[in-house]
Amino acid sequence: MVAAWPPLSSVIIVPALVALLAMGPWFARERDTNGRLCRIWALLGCLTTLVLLMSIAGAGLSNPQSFLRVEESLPWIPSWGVSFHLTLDGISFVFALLTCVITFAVIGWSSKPAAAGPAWYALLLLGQSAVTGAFLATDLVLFYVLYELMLIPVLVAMVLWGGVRRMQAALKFLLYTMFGSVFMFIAILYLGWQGVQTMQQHSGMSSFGFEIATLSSMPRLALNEQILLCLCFLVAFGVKIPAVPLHGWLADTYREAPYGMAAFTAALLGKVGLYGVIRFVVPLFPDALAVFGPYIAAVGAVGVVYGGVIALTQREIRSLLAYSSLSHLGFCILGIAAMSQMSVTGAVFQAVSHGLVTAALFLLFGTIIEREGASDFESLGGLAAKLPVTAFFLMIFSLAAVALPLTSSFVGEFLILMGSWTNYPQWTVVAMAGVVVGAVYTLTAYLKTMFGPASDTVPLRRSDISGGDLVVMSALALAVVGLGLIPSRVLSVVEPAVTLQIETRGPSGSAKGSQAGQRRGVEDDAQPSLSSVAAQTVSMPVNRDAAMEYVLDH
Amino acid sequence: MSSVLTYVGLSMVLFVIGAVGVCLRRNAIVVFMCIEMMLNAVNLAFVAFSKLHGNLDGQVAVFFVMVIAAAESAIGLAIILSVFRNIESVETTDAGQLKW
Amino acid sequence: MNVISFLIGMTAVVSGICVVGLRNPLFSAFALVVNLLAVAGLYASLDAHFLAVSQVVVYAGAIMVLVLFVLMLLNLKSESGRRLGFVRCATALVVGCMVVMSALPPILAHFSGMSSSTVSDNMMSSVGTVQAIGRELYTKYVAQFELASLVLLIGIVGAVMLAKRKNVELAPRPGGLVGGSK
Amino acid sequence: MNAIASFAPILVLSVGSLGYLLGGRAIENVRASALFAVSLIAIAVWCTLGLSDTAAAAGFGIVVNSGTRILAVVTCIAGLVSIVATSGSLEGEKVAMLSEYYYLMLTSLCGALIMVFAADFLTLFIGVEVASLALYCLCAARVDERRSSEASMKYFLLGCFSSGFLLYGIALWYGATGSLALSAGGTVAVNAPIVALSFLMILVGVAFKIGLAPFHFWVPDVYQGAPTSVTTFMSCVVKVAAVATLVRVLASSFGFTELWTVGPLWILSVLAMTVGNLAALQQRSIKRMLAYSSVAQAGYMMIGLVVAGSAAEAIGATLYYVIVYCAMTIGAFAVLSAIGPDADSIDDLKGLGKRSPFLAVCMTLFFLALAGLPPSLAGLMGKVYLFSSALSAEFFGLAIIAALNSALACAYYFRVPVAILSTRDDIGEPLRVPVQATLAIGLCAVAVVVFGALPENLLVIVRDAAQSLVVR
Amino acid sequence: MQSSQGLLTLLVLIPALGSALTYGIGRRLPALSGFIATLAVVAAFGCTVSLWRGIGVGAESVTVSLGSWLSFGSFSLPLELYFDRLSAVMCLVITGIGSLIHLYATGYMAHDPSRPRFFAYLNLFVAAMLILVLGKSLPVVFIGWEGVGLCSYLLIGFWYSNRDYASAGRKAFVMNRIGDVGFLVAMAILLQYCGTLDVVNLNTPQMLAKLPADMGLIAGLMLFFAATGKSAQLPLFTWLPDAMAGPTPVSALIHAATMVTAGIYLMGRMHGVLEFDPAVPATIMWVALATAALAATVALVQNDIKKVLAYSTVSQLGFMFVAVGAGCYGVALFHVVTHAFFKACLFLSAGSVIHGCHHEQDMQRMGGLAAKMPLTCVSYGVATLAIAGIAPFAGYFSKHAIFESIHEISNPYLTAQLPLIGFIATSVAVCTALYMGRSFILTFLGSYRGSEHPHEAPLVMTAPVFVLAALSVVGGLLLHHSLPTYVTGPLPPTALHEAAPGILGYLIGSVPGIVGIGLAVWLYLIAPSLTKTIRKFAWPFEKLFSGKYFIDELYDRAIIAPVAAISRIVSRTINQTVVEGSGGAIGVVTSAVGELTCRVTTGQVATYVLIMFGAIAVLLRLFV
Repeated sequence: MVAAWPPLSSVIIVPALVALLAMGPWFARERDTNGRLCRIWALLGCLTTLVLLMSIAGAGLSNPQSFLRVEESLPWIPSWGVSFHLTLDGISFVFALLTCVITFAVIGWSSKPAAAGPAWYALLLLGQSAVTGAFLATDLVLFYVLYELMLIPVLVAMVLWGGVRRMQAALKFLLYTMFGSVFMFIAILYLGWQGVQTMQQHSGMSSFGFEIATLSSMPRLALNEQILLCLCFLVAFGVKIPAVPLHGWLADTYREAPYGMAAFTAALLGKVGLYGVIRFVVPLFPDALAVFGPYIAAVGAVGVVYGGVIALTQREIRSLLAYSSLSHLGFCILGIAAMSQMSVTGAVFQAVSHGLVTAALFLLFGTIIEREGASDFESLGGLAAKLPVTAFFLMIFSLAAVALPLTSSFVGEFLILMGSWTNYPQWTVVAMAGVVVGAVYTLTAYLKTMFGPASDTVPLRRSDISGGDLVVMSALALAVVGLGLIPSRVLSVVEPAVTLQIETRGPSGSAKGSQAGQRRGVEDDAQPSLSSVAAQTVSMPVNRDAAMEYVLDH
Repeated sequence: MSSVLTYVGLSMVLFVIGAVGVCLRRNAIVVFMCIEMMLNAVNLAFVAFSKLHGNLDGQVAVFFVMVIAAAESAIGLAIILSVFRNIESVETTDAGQLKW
Repeated sequence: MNVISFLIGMTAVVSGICVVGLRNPLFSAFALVVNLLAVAGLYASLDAHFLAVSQVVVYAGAIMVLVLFVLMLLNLKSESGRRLGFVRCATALVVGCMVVMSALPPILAHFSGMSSSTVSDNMMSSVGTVQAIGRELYTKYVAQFELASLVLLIGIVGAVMLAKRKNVELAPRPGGLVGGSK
Repeated sequence: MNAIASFAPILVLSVGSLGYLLGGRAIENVRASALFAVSLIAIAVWCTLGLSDTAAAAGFGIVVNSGTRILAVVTCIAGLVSIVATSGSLEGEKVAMLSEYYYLMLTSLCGALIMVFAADFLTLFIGVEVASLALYCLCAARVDERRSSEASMKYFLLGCFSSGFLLYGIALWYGATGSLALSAGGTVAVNAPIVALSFLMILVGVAFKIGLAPFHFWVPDVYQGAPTSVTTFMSCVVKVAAVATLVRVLASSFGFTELWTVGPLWILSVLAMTVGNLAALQQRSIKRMLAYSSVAQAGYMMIGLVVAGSAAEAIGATLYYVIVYCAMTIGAFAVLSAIGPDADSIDDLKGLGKRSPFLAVCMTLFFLALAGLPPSLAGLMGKVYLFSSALSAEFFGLAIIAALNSALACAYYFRVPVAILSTRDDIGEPLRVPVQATLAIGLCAVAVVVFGALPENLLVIVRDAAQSLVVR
Repeated sequence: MQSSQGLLTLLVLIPALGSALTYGIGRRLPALSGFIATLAVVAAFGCTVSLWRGIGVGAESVTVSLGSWLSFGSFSLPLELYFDRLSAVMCLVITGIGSLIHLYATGYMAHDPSRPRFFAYLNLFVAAMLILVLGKSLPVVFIGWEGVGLCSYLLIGFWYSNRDYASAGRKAFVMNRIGDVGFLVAMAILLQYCGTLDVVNLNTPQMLAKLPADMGLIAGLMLFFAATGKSAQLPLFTWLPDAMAGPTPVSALIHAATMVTAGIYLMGRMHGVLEFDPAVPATIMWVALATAALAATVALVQNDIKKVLAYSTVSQLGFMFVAVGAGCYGVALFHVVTHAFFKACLFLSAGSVIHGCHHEQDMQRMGGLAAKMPLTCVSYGVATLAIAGIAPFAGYFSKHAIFESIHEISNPYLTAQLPLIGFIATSVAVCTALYMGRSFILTFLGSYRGSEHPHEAPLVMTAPVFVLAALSVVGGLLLHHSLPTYVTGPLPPTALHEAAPGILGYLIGSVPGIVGIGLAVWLYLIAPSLTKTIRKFAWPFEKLFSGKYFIDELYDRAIIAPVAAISRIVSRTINQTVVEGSGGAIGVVTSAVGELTCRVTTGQVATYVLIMFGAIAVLLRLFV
């Protein structure tokens, strides 16, 4: 065990700190007229986080024979068995990285809500902090707190700088999320109570009952229990992702939020839902998932088609983006439902890819909407001649959205489709139909905005992409294409973590599995890291084979 | 002993009559009087129970209730007066500005 | 319970109904006085002589005088306007009956099981003389006795606070002489 | 001697407050009055902390243990903070007479302490009446304000009506046990119907003070009509004292396990949170909204008492939530009173972010806490505690109803931060917040954040208190 | 070996880099863009030739790995290129004809302001097409597959300010996407059962043995379905005629010579899977015949010169699939090559005509151009003869081989219908000659009916055309022995019959072509009035043909309109009312209940007391 420095929590703390400082008087409007200093400050904060993240993950990443796993655990509320437990493994690493990149892009994007001052950057950074935290948390209560926290910056930004119907949209978003998450809240508390009780029975001491490691090593819950609890979790995550019948908030939120925040929301918030399913639902409710699997797959596949079909006739850009997100995330849901190594890895990859692509699309289309002062396709068109650079990037990201090979989305969708074919061929075919629909609406959107005779509307704002924005877009495009060209680097980081998640407890409800689970729980108790009082940062660059043995043994 | 219980029953009846009065009357002063009647009914119960148990705790309690009732009446009437000064009525139906 | 107590009890009930039923507040007040006196009589029949006297003095005397004073002061007529709805009356009565019917049986049931000997033993010693009550008040309940003073003080201070007005220049109301009642 | 010493906090308040009546002109200005009140309460807190435990039987109607001590301290501090927070806006509210006002305030607090410490029902009733009578007057403190006196009258009539029931309950308890002491349960079979009857009557009286539906009707009217300073005070002090009373009555007299304790409490709890939240949805007046919200919050608090029979931890949860609730509510009302004496409509908050960023941030924190959202984690943690104790006692229905309610509540809590963030044309000048208000509001904000983020110490205290309360 | 691997890498990289360079440099110096692009393709051609010679001499195939692409855990999918004889032929066609067309385009597009973009796309297309034919595993093939689709989309919509052109591009892309579903399903099946997607491995009997019977059938059908998209067969062919919206060099390169033959290539590559179940070749045969017949008849009545060629392409592709269905992949490939020669030649000549007539495409407004652009006339004429299948032009040999292969069919599902197949194929051949003759006559003979002043194309355009014309003349003769057998190895052996050699044989073999051309001459040159008579009687057919069998309309009515309607219904009804509306409804109900709750708080003390009293009564009743 090598103590890692800097500690993992710095990844959460630094952006929050930077955000608070950004609100300080030294970035007041009078002194910092264009907000340029504040932006640079925010970018620096973002960059620092990125560097910290990379340096923490560095040890695990640099050694090809090991896989990434860094933990940090502090006792937080010992009397409830709640700990401040962060884990950085392959899955959380890529998502945390995505968070950094997206925040960086949105902050770096020069166009921001007209009235926004330093608060804009502060909110984004706070959002980054919360989302990163949610991606790292392995204690359920901590996760829930951060899960709720990440809502706040989005809502605030919506209310401050959103569209005309922002209040209703924000309220809708809030209520949908809350009604979803209260069920998870109850389920978490129920689980935690079980966890604490079990730990007391097993070891006679009050231990951290909300930790995912503890909970997944408990003797299995009864199937009925699992099903109910699993449903609670799924409803919460389903709202967040969003999955199909629970997406009522989606279009309004994306339409009314300032588009930078819409990019942030679309790119990251839903991913927390996906992450939550992989991180929490999969190891906690294996039997229930075995029951729900077909239904989840159906939700995913239907979502792909449903979102696509609705997007076909949308007349408003952001609505179209919203429903296209619904469609793309359907793939991820399908991938997770299939529970094969390939499909889940693909789902993670697709989630990351969708984050990059959708953020870029929101930024680009947002700028177009701002420039033209219109957001419906009827009043747009022929922009390719006027905005060649925008058109170029838009083309790249549209193609990425339709999952053209050599873009990141293709890798994700390909893995998902190939991986879920084995288990759910029928739903995979349905999802494949969504590929066609996706091409139709994406290209239609491009066609209606970029192609056609050049309209002679007077631009409201500056014209084509240039300067810093060019850097941002190029970076995103590079990421998308790079991930499409050489995905292996990322895949090989994600895959061991995914395998660990899937295989921690086999999906079958056999006695063997539960014995293994119990055995594992007992041995976990023996590890000092669980009960240690002081802050302890544990890094486990374990040999790959050894890791697999570890999994199998425990 | 059955006689003592009759007192308790009587007190319950008086208490409920008072409560019904509170429900039905609109004049604040009459409502207040009904409340006084309720307190009285409780006092009767206290005395009856005191008799029943053969200790004086109940009677002491009645004494305190009387004290409190006196203070209550002073304050209550002052409040009613204050309301009257503001809305020129002591009917509770007229004091309905705060609602919903 | 002898006949006299029974009659007094009936008086209490009837006067109580009158308090609720009479439309003129003044009549209600007088009915209440009767009711309070009747209850005092009941106290006496329960051997709580001190309380009976106190009841007459404090309640029927002081409090009711205060109430009547205020009633006179405000020069109130009988409740004006429309009558209370039949539905409300009926509801109140039904609810009242329900309360009595659900509350009385457990009380009666509880004490019907009590052995009469202990009760009658107790009865002998429960004489509410001034001396007995005074002893209780100054020994066992001395703290409460002191605290009760607090209640009275609040009564005084509160009444003063509410009655005193800053803006005395307000025109006197037709209803009566309000402003300077302090 | 020991027994008399245990009266120290009550004596400090009751005797000390006489200073207002005797002090004359020396204490006529707000600052001096407030300072005097603060110092008295501080001394009372200090005395409370210094009290040693009494044997239940020996005291003069008073019982001191770590539970009552903590409750008393919380009551006092809640009163202290609310007095400090609103002292700056008293002049704006045209409160009738300052010295009387403060006298009644302190006496009411004294009554609350008596309620908390009471060892027998008589003391309890006296405490209730002391606290209530003073508040009836305080509600009418804006004597020329129609709403103020109207609120006062409603509070008075309804309060007396409900204390009639409380008293009848006490009488029945006396009838059943032959004693007025809280913990005389040994002489009677606890599950006798008469005891149930007694409990229900007492519950009605206490539920009224707590503001549980359907005994909550006074809450919105009075909170709205009373001066904001008084509303601030009563929203926390009365509620703490009443909840404490209920806890004590349940713990020492009736127990937590009978159907007739659990059942009514369950119903009242569910009704309170549902009715409170539903009604709050419709409010345009912040004070009414907060009033209904406090009804709902009271419903949450009751969860701990409902489930305490099966989960011993639960009383701790209620205590924790009460403390957190105080911080949130005092803060919210204090901000409201700092904005202005007549600030009531949600529109009055518009542009607060510009007028006073400090108030805006704090108000947002309080409302987020009420809604159970981070970053002011106190509310969320309170719910964690309450709901998990409900779950561990296997009251799943209650937990789910409560959880749904807390989601529903977001719908209206959300409006206040939104109003703060949005602007209107005539937002007015920057607000000048009095120093004492700043301090008090800041304290509440810190409490709301810290109690949530680092709850461990508070949890230990609360658990200890809960344990000592439950021991009969 | 090392050098050939390098060459293989270069082969793909050069056009790709060329694309970037063209765009990068071309933006500053538009004049250079065509030159750079052409150079890149010529260089690629050089590489191909050298590679091709290499495998002739030494190894049978060259494999180069460009690194791991999709590899993680136990799953590994390297980015590998594979050059064998089959790839070699395809590459030669792509780069060879590609070079010529690039050269041509430098003239054709000389005055277009967005030349750099055009050439960049064109180069990108070459790169993608090369990846398609060089990919060693199906996903790598899929990269190229999608890449060429993309370039096709971009180039069809090259003049994007015309929304119809852009829509045509979108249509092409979407149609191809529909086919891609087949590709994906096939990959999923193969991956699940065979555990590999390597194109070489998959055709081995061991691998095929792992496939369950039904899955093998589905995989084969799905692969063919993918090919119908790319190679414009029924039911997905409708995009190709619309694709003529693009600049003519694009039509020549992408929509005639190379991209559309990707389906044939895929069939060849995956022949093992196709032949897993004989039902698949049978299906292919019938679909191909239907497509060929349908397209040929439609081509009869088209007036747009490029549309005629487009339908002709569809029809010829049908011929190729006939060969595939017959199991003679070598023959199909042979037709791919010859078709590339003459169809490219036809398109480029047509391009010259269009160029010369100032972007006039309607043959009704042409005529008599033989005098005004003789060179073009010659090349078009030669290519017409070639496509008509008249000996000794290139088309004759490949078509003849196809007819031969029909006789060789041993597929149990087909043997009974061999005469019918033969008849249809022959009729289509006649039709081909007829419509090509018609187009030649309408364009070049007679008198000029237009209003412009046609002029001959510049040398840079005519030169490549002539090269292609020459190839159309001699290509078949040169290759008909070698090519079908050359690719044996990657493809199953093709039994070549030295059928009817000599002049007589040629004459007999050319009969359908001669008949067709004769008919054309008779109908359009000698007795034009006869056409009117025929039209009078055969108007239903004419209507059917000129309406393109109303397949577009059918798709509009049966698929697009319903989908749009569903979309609208789902969006309005289900999504807005049910999904979003349910939230709203819950909200409305909740606030209504809230309103009620508030209304109870009437402000009247009496009400409050009554409710409290009632509540007490209820509590007492319940719990005492």
